[in-house]
Amino acid sequence: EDVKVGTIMGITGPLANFIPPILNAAKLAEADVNAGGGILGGGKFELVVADGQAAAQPSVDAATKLVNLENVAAVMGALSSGATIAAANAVTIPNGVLQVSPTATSPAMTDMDDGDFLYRIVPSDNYQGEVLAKIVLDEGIDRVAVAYVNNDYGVGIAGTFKENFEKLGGTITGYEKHEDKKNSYRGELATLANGDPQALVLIAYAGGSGAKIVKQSLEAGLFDRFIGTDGLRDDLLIEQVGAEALATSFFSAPTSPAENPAGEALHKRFDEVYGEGSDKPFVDQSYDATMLIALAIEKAGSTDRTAIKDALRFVANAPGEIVGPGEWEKAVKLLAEGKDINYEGAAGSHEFDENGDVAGFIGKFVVDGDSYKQVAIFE
Amino acid sequence: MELSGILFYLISFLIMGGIYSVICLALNMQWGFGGLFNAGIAGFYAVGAYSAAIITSANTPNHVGGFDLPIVVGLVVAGTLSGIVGWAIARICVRLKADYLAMASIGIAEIIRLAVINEEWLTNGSLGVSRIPRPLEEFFTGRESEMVFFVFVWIIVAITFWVAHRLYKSPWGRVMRAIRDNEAAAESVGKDVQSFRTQSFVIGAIFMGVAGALSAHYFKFFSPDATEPLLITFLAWVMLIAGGSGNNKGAVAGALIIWAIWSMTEIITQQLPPDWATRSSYIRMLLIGLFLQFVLQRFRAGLFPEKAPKLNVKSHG
Amino acid sequence: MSYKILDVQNLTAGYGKLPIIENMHAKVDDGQIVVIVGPNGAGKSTLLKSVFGLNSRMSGDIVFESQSIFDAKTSELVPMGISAVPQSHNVFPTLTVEENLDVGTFAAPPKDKTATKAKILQLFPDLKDKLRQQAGELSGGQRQMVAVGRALMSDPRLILLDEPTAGLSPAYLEVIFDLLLQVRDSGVSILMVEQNAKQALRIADYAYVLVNGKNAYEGTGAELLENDEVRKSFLGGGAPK
Amino acid sequence: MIAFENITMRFGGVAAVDRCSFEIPTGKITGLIGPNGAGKTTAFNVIAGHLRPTSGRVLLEGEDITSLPAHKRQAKGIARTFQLAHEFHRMTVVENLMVAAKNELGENMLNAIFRPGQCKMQEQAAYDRAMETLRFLEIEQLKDQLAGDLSGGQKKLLELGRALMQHPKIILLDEIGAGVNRTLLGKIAEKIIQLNKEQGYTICLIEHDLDYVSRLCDTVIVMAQGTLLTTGPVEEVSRDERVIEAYFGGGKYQEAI
Amino acid sequence: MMDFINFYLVPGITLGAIYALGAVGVSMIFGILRFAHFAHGDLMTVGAYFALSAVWLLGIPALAAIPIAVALTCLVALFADRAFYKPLRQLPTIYTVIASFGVALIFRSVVQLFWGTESQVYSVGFQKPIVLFDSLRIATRHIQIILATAGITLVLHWFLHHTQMGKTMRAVSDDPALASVAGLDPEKTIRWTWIIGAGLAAIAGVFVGLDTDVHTMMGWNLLLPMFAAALLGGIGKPLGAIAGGLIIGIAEEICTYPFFGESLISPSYKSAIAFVIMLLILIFRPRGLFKGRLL
Ligand SMILES: Nc1ncnc2c1ncn2[C@@H]1O[C@H](COP(=O)(O)OP(=O)(O)OP(=O)(O)O)[C@@H](O)[C@H]1O
Ligand SMILES: Nc1ncnc2c1ncn2[C@@H]1O[C@H](COP(=O)(O)OP(=O)(O)OP(=O)(O)O)[C@@H](O)[C@H]1O
Ligand SMILES: [Mg+2]
Ligand SMILES: [Mg+2]
Repeated sequence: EDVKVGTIMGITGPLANFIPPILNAAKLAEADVNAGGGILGGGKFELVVADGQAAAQPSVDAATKLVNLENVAAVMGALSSGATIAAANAVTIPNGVLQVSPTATSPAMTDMDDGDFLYRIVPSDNYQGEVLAKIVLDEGIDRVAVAYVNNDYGVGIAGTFKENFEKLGGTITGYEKHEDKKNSYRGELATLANGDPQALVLIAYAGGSGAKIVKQSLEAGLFDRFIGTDGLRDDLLIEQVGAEALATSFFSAPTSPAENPAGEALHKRFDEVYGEGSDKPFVDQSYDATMLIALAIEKAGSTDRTAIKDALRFVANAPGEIVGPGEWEKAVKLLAEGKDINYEGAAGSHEFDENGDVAGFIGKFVVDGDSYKQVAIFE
Repeated sequence: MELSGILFYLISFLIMGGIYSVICLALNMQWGFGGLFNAGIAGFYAVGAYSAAIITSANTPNHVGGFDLPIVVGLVVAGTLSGIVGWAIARICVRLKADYLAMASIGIAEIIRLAVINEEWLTNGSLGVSRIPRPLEEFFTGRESEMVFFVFVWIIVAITFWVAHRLYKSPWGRVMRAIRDNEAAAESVGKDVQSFRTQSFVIGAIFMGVAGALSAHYFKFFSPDATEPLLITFLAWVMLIAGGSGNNKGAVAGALIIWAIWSMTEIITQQLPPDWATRSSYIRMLLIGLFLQFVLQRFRAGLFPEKAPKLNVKSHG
Repeated sequence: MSYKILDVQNLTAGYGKLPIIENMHAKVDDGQIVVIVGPNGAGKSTLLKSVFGLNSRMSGDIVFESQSIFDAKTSELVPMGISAVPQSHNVFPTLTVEENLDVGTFAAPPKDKTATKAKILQLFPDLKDKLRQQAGELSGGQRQMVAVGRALMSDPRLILLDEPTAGLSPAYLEVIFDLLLQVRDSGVSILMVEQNAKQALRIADYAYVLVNGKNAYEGTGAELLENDEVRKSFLGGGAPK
Repeated sequence: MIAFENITMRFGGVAAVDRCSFEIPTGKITGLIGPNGAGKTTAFNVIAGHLRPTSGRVLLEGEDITSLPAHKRQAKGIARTFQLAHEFHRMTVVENLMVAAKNELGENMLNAIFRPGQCKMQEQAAYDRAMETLRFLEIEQLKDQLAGDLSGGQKKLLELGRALMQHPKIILLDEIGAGVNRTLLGKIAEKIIQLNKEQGYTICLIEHDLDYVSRLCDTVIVMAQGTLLTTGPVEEVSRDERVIEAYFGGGKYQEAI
Repeated sequence: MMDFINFYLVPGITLGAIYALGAVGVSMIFGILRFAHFAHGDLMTVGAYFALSAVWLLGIPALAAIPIAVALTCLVALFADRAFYKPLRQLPTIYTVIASFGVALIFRSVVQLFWGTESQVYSVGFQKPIVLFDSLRIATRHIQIILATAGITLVLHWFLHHTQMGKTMRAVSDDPALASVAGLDPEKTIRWTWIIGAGLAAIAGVFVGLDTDVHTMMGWNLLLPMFAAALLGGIGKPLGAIAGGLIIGIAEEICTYPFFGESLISPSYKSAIAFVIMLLILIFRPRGLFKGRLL
């Protein structure tokens, strides 16, 4: 039986420049499923892409078209919290369709009464901020300035980072939010540089304000050491600033347990297929979300929407035999044998709690040549 | 795609369409009647949405309120507040010539947007306001609640239309048109131009606020990205011009038709080969842009051109 | 030996589809002042507008110096040697008086710009000390002067004037009419609409009376002034001077 | 009726009206004449409230109205026409007049929304008055034409009509004659006299055609370069050589009168 | 103090220069075609991308690519005018305003189709700034941008005040109907307006790319400040627009300088500055600093 799954992404609109790799990841998952013998006994697994324009109104519109016209079995997306929650409240929850967001990070999602239809596979920001605080202190850095982009992503991480960093005895010398689309951040940086911080904690997208800020602080000689999150951990950054300038910088990003080589494999494959981009933000999440949905459908054994929802935890959570990215065939076989499986993705092990949130692992990355290398894992 | 699917697509389509209809009617009161070029619709929409959200949502530590009050109260407050904001702006800007008023209102809308993102204590900033109720939620769930909300929205549309229609037919409307044509002359026949323009700006602002409130209840969550000017201000203008400014039927028709274009172009572009996923969305925007040009050039005066209301008088002798 | 400068042959013209003047004719000979009078709404301005390509010309023909301009574009006419002064909105409000005059020369530069300008300023001394003032701030009469001045800047061979003296005080009434005589004597033909019909007819070589978009009477200025019918119904009665 | 007390109106450098004082007597027809640029229109604009004088006071029946906005003055009974027609171009002729009618009820937004019935009667009345006025001006046939499409003269008449619709105490006419056909103008003259004699309107008109002025006006006010030159009965004034100098530039027009 | 110049003033001037170049076009189009051209930002984007292609294909530096970008952008603008704006000339300007919104969408989506959405740079890596008087640090590209803008301003001034086209433009902007009565060809004037507006927009676009990076939203994001600048300078006053641009650019940057130990406003309110200034101007000096036309 062929299966359609919808995905909502802000292909046009303010986030346009982040989307292509994220979408490619989802496509890769689609390809893996079909290459691995298809779904529901050889059926074709089709990803229907809809443009949410990174805003509530069009995302709702996109969702309703997917759910009602395309009649998809489940929905992957959207990216920003605003779009995701609006689409869920207005469409997927009332229509009883499983929705898994690869990136939505707003705490508001945790206590939504979503009839258990809404999931996300990024550890809610609060978690990454918390871990980042530890990582930084372990580096022996206890005076930092924080610059963060003023959207749900930046605000979320920065908030928890500040809180935990100070709780653990660190000092925040400067704490500034900024708008994503400005041309010069030198003013803010100059202010942040006062009170001699040892490094700049920068929570922003490389493709947005991130690269500009790093560039401008280096040019002006205001900061030479940067601490970033998955938004900044992007090949783009290395391209634009050069590796040696980032030698002392390090980054945090959701990752999966070390003993899961599938993640590495995935990145290799991604770059083979699409040339580059496996290090772009949210690529892993996008792949995993799609894969999880596929597995849930396979487990449900039909496109019955409720059954799919009920199957998700079964395939995602321990206990069960571990499967990872690119192991679709294996997973299908196990399910066929009636075995319990546990998907461990490239972006984490994805153990959903009762709210549909995941805890997950945060990796520490440093620049290595022209890309990034994971040097440690924190839980 | 089975029938119920289409039905529920239509319902959700008409909910959005209805919300836009309210905005369009409101804009028509400002531009169609009064010639006031308000390019800051998104601002009033945001004010309305956030007031409704804060008034009706459950209490939370993240921002003031929520006060957990009935939705009707929310709507009233939303209308009132954005009316007040409108009034404040009108006091300053209403005497400006059309295009200048446009600039001023854009500016103010942007300032409102920045305030919304930055004043966490009030709006919870970019994390948004959550747990916003919908009418009769406790009795209806799932798809039913969709239908209920659909009815709710269109009741509001009806009310808005009724108000707009009355105004349009009245001497008040006539004075507005006179002012639109020639201010000095209107003054010389004793019309308080300032006050008339202020009135039409405020009444428009009120309903824009209401529209904002409606969408807050529809999404049950409201964050800054829902106030994107492109999707509120710009779209509303397109709708009004395409439908026929100065004509209330046109306003509603325009809202539905343009929203249909906006929404249904995707159904077309989705037919493109799947590996065009991203490109098809760009093509869709291209289509929308081109189609807009077509509407503008083909239907010069809009689908429903403005026509002076029939004088309801009998002309004997 | 004198040939037609302008020959309007049973012209029908109006706005959009709606005809205002029908089968109307008018001729301007070399070096003539031809005046068109008639009640309000008769179609006088409409006639001028159609000669100048500003409204829809439906049938008939308009010949300027033996070449048809029936469907010539307005901007082509000035270089050909016609210039016009509309009845209202006839100055560029935010340009200074001087610039207004200059604009007159752009399409068809006169032989000697400074001389022409000097001539015009000496005809309208008032404008001298307002050269730097924005035309929009001028008094009604002053605007008229600027407008006529602009039209003359291009040394045209035919000018179309729509009520050039409207709102001019007697002194200027005289000035304008004298001016028009001078202009004519310098070999420029004039087709003008006037409501100050009496004075206009006095200087007119030939005149047409227009009623409801049709030719009603015509003849030399003198003849029409003598014609009781005409006097009673268009010149506001009164004995001939 | 109107006292124009030592008014100065400056535009940047230019003093359009310069320490000028005069009175417009009640119940009479007064002419305001003067060469182009004398400041006549500006004077009207000051009286009607379209300009705030730089200094000086305007009194209406002894009451200081210098600081009243234009629309309030109209409510007190000052109506004016514009030298360059100011029609409501996208409205029909009859609507143009109806706007001018005092129509308090229907122009209040709340009434308009909640009790349209109430306004209806007033509407009817306004309409009838409008038609009456159009008949009076003999442009009835144009009632449904867009004002923007009127001819130059027709617009002037429309302006007059709008002024009449307001039953004002005083009507200020700025060159109602310019561009109006002489015969029609003659008729208008009769109407104006009618309005004044029979209905007791006070009227002040700016006009360049002296025959016309002398036919209508009891007294004339002569302005030049923004100052008051003289005032008095037409015959006297037109013999005053300062006037002749300023107004007729000593031209041969004199014997015309 | 040096900090103030290095990190606030110079970036401010640079940003100002970019706004200025954009605002000139906005102002002239506003003055002559009488409508707010909402596609102007995306016209900048188009220009920037043309330059990008030139850089890729010919391997020339961005600055050298400017002429190409200018030429192509002018063509695009003239085409857009012909196809989308001209048919609406006779209608109320609101139609053209709306149309220009649509054109903005068209430009953007075409750019996205051809060049993709990922943000690009003309040259990778970062340059250490030149240090003058051992404390004044200026990036070469900023010097280039500022000087270029200054030059353009002079040329523009000459064009508007010493050529017939300059006066003609203002005549047409006053009263198109009368202009044609006076024998001027409005269309020709309009073409010139587009050429100047689009050319400068292209240059501005390239400058943005030089200063930061090139992406499909870059122009749209700069649009509103450009409008503010045009107003500030006075509509139909191109030179005013340049001044306006500089003022707004500088104000936007220095408003975060800790004059009194505390930075005046939170940086995330930066973009509000442009609008606050704009509002003040509208209220207290509606014809802008340089007495532009009142529409
Ligand atoms: N733009 C237009 N559209 C439609 N009808 C028009 C237009 N302009 C004028 N008319 C009508 O055409 C008729 C003639 O107008 P025109 O301006 O030629 O009169 P006129 O002879 O110049 O009168 P006046 O002496 O008052 O200027 C009038 O009835 C007028 O209503
Ligand atoms: N808005 C303005 N700005 C600057 N100067 C002005 C303005 N309005 C009028 N003026 C000047 O004031 C003087 C008087 O103008 P006004 O219109 O009152 O003259 P007028 O007596 O009506 O002349 P006319 O009989 O020609 O209409 C003129 O010199 C004119 O240039
Ligand atoms: Mg006429
Ligand atoms: Mg006057």
